[in-house]
Amino acid sequence: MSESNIKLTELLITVVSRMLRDLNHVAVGASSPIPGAAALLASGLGKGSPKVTILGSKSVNSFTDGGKELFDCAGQGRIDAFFLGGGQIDGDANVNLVGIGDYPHMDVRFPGSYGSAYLYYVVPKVILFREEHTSRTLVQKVDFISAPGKTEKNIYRPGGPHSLVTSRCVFMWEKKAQCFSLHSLHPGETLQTIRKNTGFDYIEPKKVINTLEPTEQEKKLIHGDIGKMIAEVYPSFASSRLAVDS
Amino acid sequence: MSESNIKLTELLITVVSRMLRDLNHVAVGASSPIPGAAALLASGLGKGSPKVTILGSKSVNSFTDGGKELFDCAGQGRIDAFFLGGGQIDGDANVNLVGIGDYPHMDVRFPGSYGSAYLYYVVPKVILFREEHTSRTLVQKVDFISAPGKTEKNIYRPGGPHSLVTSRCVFMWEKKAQCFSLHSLHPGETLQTIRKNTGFDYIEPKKVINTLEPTEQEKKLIHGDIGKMIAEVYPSFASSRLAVDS
Amino acid sequence: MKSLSIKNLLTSLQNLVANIEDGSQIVIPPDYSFVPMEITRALIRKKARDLRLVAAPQTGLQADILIGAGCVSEIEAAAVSLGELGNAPRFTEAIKAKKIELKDSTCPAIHAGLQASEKGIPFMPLRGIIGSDILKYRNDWKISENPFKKISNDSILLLPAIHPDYAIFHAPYADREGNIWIGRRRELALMSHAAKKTYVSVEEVRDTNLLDNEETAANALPSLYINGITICKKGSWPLGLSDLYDADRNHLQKYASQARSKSDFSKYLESYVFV
Amino acid sequence: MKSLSIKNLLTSLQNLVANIEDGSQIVIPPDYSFVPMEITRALIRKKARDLRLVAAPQTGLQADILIGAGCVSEIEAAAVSLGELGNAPRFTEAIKAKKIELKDSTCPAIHAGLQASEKGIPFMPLRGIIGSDILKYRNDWKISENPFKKISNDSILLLPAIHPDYAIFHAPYADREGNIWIGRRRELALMSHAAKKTYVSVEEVRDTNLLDNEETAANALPSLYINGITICKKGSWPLGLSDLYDADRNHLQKYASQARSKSDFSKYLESYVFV
Repeated sequence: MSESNIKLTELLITVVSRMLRDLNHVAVGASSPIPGAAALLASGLGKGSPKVTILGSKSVNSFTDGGKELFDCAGQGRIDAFFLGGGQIDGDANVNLVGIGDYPHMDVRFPGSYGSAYLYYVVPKVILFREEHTSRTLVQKVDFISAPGKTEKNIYRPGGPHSLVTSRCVFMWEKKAQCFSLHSLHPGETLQTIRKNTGFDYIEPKKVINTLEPTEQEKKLIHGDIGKMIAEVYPSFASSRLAVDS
Repeated sequence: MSESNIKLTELLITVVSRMLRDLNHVAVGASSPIPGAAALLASGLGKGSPKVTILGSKSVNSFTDGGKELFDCAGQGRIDAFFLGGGQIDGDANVNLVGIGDYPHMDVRFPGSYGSAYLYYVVPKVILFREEHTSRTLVQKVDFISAPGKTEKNIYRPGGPHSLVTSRCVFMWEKKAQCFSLHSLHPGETLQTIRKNTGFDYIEPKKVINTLEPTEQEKKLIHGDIGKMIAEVYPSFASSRLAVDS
Repeated sequence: MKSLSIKNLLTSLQNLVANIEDGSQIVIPPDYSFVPMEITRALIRKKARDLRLVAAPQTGLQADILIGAGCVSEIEAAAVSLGELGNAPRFTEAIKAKKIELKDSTCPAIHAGLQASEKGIPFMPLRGIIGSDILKYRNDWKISENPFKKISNDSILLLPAIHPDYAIFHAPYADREGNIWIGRRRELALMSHAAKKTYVSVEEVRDTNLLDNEETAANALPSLYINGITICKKGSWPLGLSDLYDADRNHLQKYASQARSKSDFSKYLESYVFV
Repeated sequence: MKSLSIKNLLTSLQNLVANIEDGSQIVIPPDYSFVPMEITRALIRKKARDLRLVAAPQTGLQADILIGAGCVSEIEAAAVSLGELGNAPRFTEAIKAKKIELKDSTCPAIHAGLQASEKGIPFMPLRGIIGSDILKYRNDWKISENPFKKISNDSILLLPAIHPDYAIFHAPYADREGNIWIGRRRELALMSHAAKKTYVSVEEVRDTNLLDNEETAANALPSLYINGITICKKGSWPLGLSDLYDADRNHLQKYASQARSKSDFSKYLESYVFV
């Protein structure tokens, strides 16, 4: 693994973790190692606040009511933040977890929508997370809306998008304007590299800050206990991206 | 306790138990010591077939999904027989578990309908059980229908009444005629005593048999292991009606 | 980092019931399932008023004593009874005297209403019930055509979500993380999921974590759903608690007889509640 | 008196899968929850055809291998994936090649459909989903006005009950009464309640009764819901099983790579299934 890859992983974990402070309960779904590590970092290794639930984990998961409990819990308003990825994400914050091309026999088939078509509606703070930041992944219009960023009035929707974190930058979702605005640039990125690699339009405010980098203590935790905990569910990730072997 | 009282108890338990043979699963609800004992007798102490579930018991109850499981299980078609009582029962097989007089501030208030308004619809063989056989309990028309014996066509109802067992006799529910017919007389009863003490009309067939009395082996079981098992949930009943102390 | 251990949840019995405002809707367990009698007595002592009880789905002693003590304005239940000891005297008296509002229901309807809240949905369909007089008096229930019907005129009942302010119960123990041992009494999980907040009394706190072991995890209601815990020895007395202690039949008989008259019931309260 | 002990339920693997007819709808657990891989291999060996899979709510290896072996005509799932090892190759290929019908869903919709069957109701409402393209392709789903709405035009999705012919899973053990240890994997109880019949493989039978002890009862799926049990050591391999064994990562990597081509997949079947 490359050192820059590890540095990026550390950065993304800390960026996301800072969005999770002061919440009561953060849940992390399938295929989400970096959000999982971030939640652990925010909560002090899953022992503090916010409470953390990592799907697929036995140690960081207090659910005892079966697979439905995550969704019931979210429906009860007891989950404050969740993460969604997507093969494609567009400027309306739509996410596509189903595939590219014409449904159903698509050119490229992704795994499927998981719980996105529900959780995106009921969890107040949904953080979109997609490392690959190219015009292939961040598109003008997704080929299939697994879960929409916007909803018609009168449709019950206490939840929705909060931000979009990529390997290049952080976008925030502007509730009023109903679009993304560029918030912070990761090391090495410029306003131009973002514009060039983003397939959708977004607001570019006058002040775009640099993404806050991890502290030494955060790095130590990430490569220590957090790495070990995340390796329970994501052994390949822990090994390849954090140099932690399970 | 009187000997005749014990004899009646034995008789009722065996009468009901004979209705339960060849079933897969019999459930027994609240305030039903005799049906509970009958189910245990039919199943060979709850260890054979039919399976028996006695609500409120820890030893004769395999449910592990909370209070709703009885109703879910019945809705799935996995309960073949259940028992309902009632402060009043009428000739349409309506049961009243709510009270006498004008609802809601009734002259006499019973505990309430429990699960009758559901189980009566979905359990194929519902045995009505009411010991007191007088024109006060077996009435022409109940004051409050907790659960109706008949239902309009097109209303989903795989279940319904099978029979009515009292301290005097057994009535069978005639599905075609939609009314009760007198089936068997307990010792000491005549066609006249039944007619005199029943507030509703019913079919009186040419041949009314005598209720089959318990065998010595059945009596032994009733006063032995069954008494002990039923005492877990109904200690007063076991003591006063079976002379079994818990 | 804040600690999430049970310390943040532990409080005194008095402080715990202080959280429960007059007028609250409270869901309570059936008499065989972990009834919080010590919390009930504390509610009477603090002179709680206008509580709206929801029995999950039936109740007995707990509701009867709260009603008798004047704490209750409304009760939704499938049944109220002292079981083998007969009718619930204070409940029966209060109905006759029009002192409380009664929402007669049937067991699976209450479970369904709680499950609707558990799932965050506004209503739940249920079979049966159409043709019962219960329905006549429930203006909050609706009949609808089954949109997936296979026959014509397939009517089905729709029940609104029951979303109580509080769930209360008493359990054998809490672990050091604030998870509550409920064993197979999963109606307590349903109550807790459906309610906005859950307050629990426990016999003791054990220095273990139920979720650390797959053999014990299924017994746990996670602390996620718990808002306050207090320690009460014999907190279900005179009712029983799982394998720990049986119901005190002599005392229950005494209650059943004393509760028949208002003055004897007052003496009962003086002897066993206001002490 | 017939005995209700486990003896009436125990059968051979071959006899167990013989009960599952071609064309059946089968609900299967997610990859982290007690996947019956040995039963799956036996289904392939008996050349099962036209199985209609329902993932509860997502799946991976089990569905991929069944699809690759030509056993599946339809799958309803919220996702099909090998997790960290990437897309499910045989599934992906079959979708492109139009070899199977796919009912794309979302996790809580599958849970809700199964819960509808568990409750014996024809449908279940669910929030969310309106506005997702999933809905476009689900003619079996309906939008309705919320009859309990507080605002006008409060639309809500109604999902039909999912009532599979069979539920199958693999568990650590059965007790002597035929109760199955499922621990906190309660989706297995839901699957079983919703399905008409349930067939289970277990690592072993233990001479105990889970329901005899309140400390272990909550771990049990009662034999009431079980129609057949077979004993298979390492019956979830190469997936893991609770605390008993971890997933065999090397083997899974091998699968993920061999399943990419049809011919290598055939070799995989010859090496690990038709043996």
